[in-house]
Amino acid sequence: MSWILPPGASTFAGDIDFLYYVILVITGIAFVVVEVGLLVFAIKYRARPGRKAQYIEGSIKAEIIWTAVPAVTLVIIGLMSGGVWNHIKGRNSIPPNAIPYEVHVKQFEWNFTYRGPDGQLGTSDDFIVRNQLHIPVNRPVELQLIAEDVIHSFFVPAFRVKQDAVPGMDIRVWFEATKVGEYEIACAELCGLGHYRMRARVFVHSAEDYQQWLSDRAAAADEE
Amino acid sequence: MMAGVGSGEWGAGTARHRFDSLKWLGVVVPAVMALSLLPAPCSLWAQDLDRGKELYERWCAGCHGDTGAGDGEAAAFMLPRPRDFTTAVYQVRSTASGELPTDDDMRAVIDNGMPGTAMPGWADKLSGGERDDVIAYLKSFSRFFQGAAPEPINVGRQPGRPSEDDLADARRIFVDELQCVRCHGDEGRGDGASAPELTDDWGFPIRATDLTRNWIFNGGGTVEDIYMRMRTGLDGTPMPSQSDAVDAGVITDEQLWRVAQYVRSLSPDDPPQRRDVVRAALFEGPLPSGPEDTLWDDVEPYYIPMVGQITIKPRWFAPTVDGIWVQAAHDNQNLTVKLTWNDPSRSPDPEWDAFFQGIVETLTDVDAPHVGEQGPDRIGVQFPLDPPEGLELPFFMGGDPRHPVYMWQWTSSPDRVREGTATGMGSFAPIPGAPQVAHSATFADGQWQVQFTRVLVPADPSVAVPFTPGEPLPIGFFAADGTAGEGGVRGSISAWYAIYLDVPTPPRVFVIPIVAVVLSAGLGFGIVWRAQRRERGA
Amino acid sequence: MRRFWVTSCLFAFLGCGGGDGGSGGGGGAAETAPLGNASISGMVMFLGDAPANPAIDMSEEPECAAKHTDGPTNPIVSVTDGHLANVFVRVVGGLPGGPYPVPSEPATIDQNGCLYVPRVVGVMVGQTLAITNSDPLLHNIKAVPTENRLFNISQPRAGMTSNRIFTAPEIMVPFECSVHGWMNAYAGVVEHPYFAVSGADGSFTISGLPAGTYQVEAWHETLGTQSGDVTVEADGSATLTFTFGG
Amino acid sequence: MATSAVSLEPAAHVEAHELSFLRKYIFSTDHKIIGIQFLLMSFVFLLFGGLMAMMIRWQLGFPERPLPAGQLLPETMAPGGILLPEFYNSLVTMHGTIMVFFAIMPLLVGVFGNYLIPLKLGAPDMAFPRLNMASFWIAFSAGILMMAGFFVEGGHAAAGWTAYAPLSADPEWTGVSGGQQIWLLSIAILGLASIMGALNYITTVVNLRAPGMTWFRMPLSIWALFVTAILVLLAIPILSGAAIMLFFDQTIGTHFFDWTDGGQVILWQHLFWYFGHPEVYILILPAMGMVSDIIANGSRKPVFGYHSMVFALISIAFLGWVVWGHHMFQSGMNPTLGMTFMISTMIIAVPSAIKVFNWMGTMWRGNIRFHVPMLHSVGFVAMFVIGGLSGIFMASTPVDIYIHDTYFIVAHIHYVLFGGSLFAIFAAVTYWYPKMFGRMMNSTVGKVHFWLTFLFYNMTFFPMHDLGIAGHMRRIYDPSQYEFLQPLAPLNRFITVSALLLFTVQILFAANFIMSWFKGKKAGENPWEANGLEWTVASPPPHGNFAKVPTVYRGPYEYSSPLVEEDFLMQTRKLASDVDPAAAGP
Repeated sequence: MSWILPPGASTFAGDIDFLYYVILVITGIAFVVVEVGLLVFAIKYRARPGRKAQYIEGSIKAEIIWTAVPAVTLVIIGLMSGGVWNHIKGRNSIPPNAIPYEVHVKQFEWNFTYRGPDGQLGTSDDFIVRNQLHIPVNRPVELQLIAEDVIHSFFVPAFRVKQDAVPGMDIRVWFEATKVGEYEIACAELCGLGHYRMRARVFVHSAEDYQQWLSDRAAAADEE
Repeated sequence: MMAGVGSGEWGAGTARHRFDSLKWLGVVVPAVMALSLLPAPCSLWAQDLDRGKELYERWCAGCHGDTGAGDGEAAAFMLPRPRDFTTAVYQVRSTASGELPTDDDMRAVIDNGMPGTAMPGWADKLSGGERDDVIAYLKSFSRFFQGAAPEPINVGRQPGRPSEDDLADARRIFVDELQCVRCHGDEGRGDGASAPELTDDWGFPIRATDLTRNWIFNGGGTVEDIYMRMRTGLDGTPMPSQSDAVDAGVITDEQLWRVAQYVRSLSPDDPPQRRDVVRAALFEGPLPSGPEDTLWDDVEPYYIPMVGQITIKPRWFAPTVDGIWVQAAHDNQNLTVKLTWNDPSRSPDPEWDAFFQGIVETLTDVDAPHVGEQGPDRIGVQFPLDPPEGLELPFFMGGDPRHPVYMWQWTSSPDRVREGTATGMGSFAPIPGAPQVAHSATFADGQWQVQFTRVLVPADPSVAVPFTPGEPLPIGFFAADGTAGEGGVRGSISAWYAIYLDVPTPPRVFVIPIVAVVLSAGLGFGIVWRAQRRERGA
Repeated sequence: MRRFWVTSCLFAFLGCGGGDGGSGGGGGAAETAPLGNASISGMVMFLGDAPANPAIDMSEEPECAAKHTDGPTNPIVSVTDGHLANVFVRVVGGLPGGPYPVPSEPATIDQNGCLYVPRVVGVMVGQTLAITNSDPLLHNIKAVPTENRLFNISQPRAGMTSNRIFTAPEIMVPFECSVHGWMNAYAGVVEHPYFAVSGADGSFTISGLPAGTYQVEAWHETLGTQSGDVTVEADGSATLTFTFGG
Repeated sequence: MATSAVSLEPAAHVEAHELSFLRKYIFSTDHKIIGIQFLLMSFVFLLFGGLMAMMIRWQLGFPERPLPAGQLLPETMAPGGILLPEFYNSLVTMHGTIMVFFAIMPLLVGVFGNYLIPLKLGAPDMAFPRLNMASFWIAFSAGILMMAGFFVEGGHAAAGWTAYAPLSADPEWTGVSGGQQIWLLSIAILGLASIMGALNYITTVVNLRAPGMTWFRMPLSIWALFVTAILVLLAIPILSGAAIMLFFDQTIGTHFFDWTDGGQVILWQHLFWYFGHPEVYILILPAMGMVSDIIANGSRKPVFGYHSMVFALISIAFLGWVVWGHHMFQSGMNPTLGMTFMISTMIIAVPSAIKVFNWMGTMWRGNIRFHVPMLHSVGFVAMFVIGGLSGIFMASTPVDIYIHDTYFIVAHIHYVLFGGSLFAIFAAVTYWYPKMFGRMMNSTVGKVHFWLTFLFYNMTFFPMHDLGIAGHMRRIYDPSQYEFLQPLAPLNRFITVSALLLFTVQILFAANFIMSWFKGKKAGENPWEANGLEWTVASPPPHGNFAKVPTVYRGPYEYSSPLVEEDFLMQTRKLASDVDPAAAGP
């Protein structure tokens, strides 16, 4: 049993994890208060012969308190979340220097389209790698999710990134990896009988490794 | 056909075209109606000899010969021989012995063919009209048909279901009065005492029909058909007409019907169905000790159709064995397989020398000279040596160099089974060392029963196939009848089938859930019941 | 002449469906005789140099990649010295009416090394098509026919087999695997047994035909279709050559 | 129903006119019989849904292991006893569908709406008895149709109980055509039944209250059912409409959700959740109401802050309409909307909090009798709190990015619907059982059942939070496919075992329910010493409920009132100080 989030590897992890722990603490307190309260009352006020319960219809004061307190805390949580949410998914949140990728998502594959040597997407020298996303570390990347059949959801647990890919919608998601390494991509939206195996991998390279890989790959693409 | 009639009868050279067309119609319309409505004999006048000839030469002449003398190109490789139309002698008739067949009779044979011979049925290949034309042309081979109007004999109706006594009486007549057993044998398997000497009117050797396989009776397998064959005989064959016996009062017409019913009763109610998987039953107790063992009665038999080996030379077109019954059982140690097939002769058998010679002389062989003398009866069982990768099986006849097969080869004399591998028919390499396959064979009343037994796991899996319960394994068969000149690669073969050694569905699969449900439910109800008792107690 | 009558009559005798390889001997024994035993055999040629087949990136499917020693490519146009394989050849005209015997042996497609094997298969209406999975991973067989009922089934483990039967003729029923986008196969569903698929050497044989003049059509997934007429004497093998590309 | 004949015999003799068995117990217009019919039907579906859950759990706990007795399933579902992915998807879909639409919803709304509303309001029957009967039999046939889907070619619907288009819209993506269409039809038909029921409840509550039963003298259970009925009336038509649109997309080639032809994929989600979130409250409000009754009765105290409880109910009902978007934060919906939906969602948590604290307040300084219904009610509060609190994680959009569509959601929904609704249902069934069948359920067994259920329930669903926090996606057939999920296999197995135990102990409840029917201790008019009108009549109540129209003098929660000696004071009891309603006026 662990309520600790698995290690994150993107710039989002910090914010999201912080919020998570804040909420965890608050709800934890509420949880303890209520459960303990129930337990105590259950024992303390259990029926005893000859005793009569106290006739209490309510208490405006108490009710105001336990209306106001949750309301305030919740709104605070809401406001805290709002900022983070805008930073991650907001309309203009995508950094201008993000490397663009096209991701063609279909049952049950992720086809990542890379810019060719010309540094432009949508040109003839683009190349596609199936189920492998190679990105440089510490550099924002922007994925345009193009669903070709049904709804899928791009999910990288380590990056705290999840975004549905909806057919017919122009959907972009961005993130910035902070740790070199290899991470798993999962599909998080039921998309058919192969949903459970719609797995891909992200390879986070150091900047120069990434360039190296890119040129190798472009060369290979040329030969074909 | 309308065109045919039109041009044939009216189109030629008359002057007044308008009337022509009218007259043309006047004939064609009735003709068409006649064709569609009237039965064959009346439709004669609408038949077209030219087209009959054309069709005959295209489809029939190859076997029956251009002159209809039954001497077509392929005739020499066939037994029984194709019909010689010039003599107008026909086996399957509804007319008295020696009479000509009706058009219906001829049509019936053309439609259904002669099962067990080279004569296929044409019902689904030639249109009704075409077949009428062919019939017309066939009749033109013999002058006997000129103006003849053969009449079917009139027969009574079949009496109701036979009682035990009826059948017993019929059996008596079958044996004593009409002495059918002399040719057809005691069990009716065509192994009678005089079966070896039988020849047809042309002197070719001929088999006495195996009466236990009514689905290949010429002229049909129903009681009516059988009765009709007995009444009219099969002209050109040793099968006589029994009408005289009836007329002479030796037996009554009803008794003849009973005999027909008895003969019918020798065959299963329905022709055996070919199934792809032979299941080897799992025996808890001991396996059957021999072919006669009554334990076999509980084991389901599977019918494997066999056909002449016509791919590898020397080819063989007239096999004796056209079907094998297979039964199999195992006890997780040994697999035992019982093969049962009908063969009138226990080869080699001097009594059959004449028959053997007859066949050797009759069947000119394209591929290779015939063996000089009778060989033994043989049976072969083959399995792919290597587990088939994907779905690729060895060549179905003895495997091929890339896919060898593992084989059991049994011969009747010496009565022994050899175990070996083959990479193609005839390329049999015995496995050295002690044979792992035990067998025992019995022959009785024209029927072989051979039982093979082998341990599931062979000593050396590289040369012998292991049998794994629960995993289907391809299996194929080869059979040869020595007295029929079969031997070497001459004989009959089967396609690949599969044998499946039953595994017991682990009973827990069904038991555990039930037990679990019952237990927990019982527990639940028990608890409630006790609690309620206490409640009432309190 | 002689040879033909021999074979012809014994086919009639055996009553087997055209004597094609394994099934020939006894497989068809239960069925009725063929209409004839002429055969059309021929070649499918490819002129000019064949387009390169795309390489397949199997890096994320190690189990499959292992089955392809030299980098896996997608055999869309498979040409070996001028001979074109995976062409579906069938008789389209000149046949006498049916019904034709349906072979009891199933036609088969295997999924091996993340490819459909064979890529093109012919099957008769009513004949079973056995689809197996030889890979230790999930494949799903998705057929999107127009005349027949669509199906989309999974085979998560190796050794699984699913049987399907097509009820209407259709040229061609496309097969895909959604897990592996490159996997394609095509099944030609025909109502008569007179079809064949050109082998690696481009050769094909259609046997069991009655004499006559036939129109034969050859189909290729990317190179389109071609047709030719051929007349077979009752004595069998006429030859016919199709030429694609160039 | 044959058996119910036995239990209801006492009712028979007071019948003015004798009815045929068929009219009396099968096509009955008596709200009590219909309620019991709903009860039995829903229990059967509860069993089906449970069995499906067991299969799902088995697959997740022991992937690749043949399901026990799975060999009995056809090849198309589980060759060799090992589930196929497509069948697994059908199971997931149908577990959700059955549980939500054919178990919990009819149990709460169908059963207790029918049984309690007239009895607690002092009415002889529903306003429209025949409509009532029709609504049951339509719901019943919808249920049969829904189960039939398993037997059609291509298998049953496999697009999840949310049936997201386009997966559900085009057979090509799932291989399922007939099943999905049956699913849609069945949902549409069930919707019809629900609407009929809702109309009936609303009319009855508004028009058939006994003299003196003013709005604020209504028990909270009736308030909840009333509010729920309004939600049903407004929400269900949206689902039915959407279902029919999707059905047309499937059958006659319309393009509502077909993005390739000008349709809009995400439209389905908006329609579905615009119905779906009110649906969530449809599934919990009646539970809250009935639990309020029972906690007051168990604590022998008035409900703490009755009015604020009522207003909480109403505000939830209103806010429930403006939060549907929080199911779609990651769906590509305009992120600005995400903000608003987050705030509204945060706010809707407040009334729920109020209710929880008021329940605690009710117990505070009470004299708590822990009879079985009370145990389940307290269990409800304890579990509902967890469900509510875990909801806050999802309400916070950034955190939702991570836990959306993971097992955290699964845990959340089960804490609300199982820990919440189902515990309330256990409470309500045991509480009103004596009234329904004239006999008590055995309390010893009831207590054993409660504690075991409570234990195994938490063992099953609490660890799911941790699965979700580890990133475990929901609705996946074989977790072992992902490296980062492999360490969770032991936890999955633990959950599976707990789930099996949880399922097994329900046998106690079933046994208790069935056997008490025949052998249970006879119950008097008022076994719980409660105040409601239903406790003033015989158990079970005769046809027509009340011999004479009752008069109501006070609210339903006058427990331990100083005015009287004993610790309860029935609503109909006239004290010297009481004036007749005519004078008092509503």
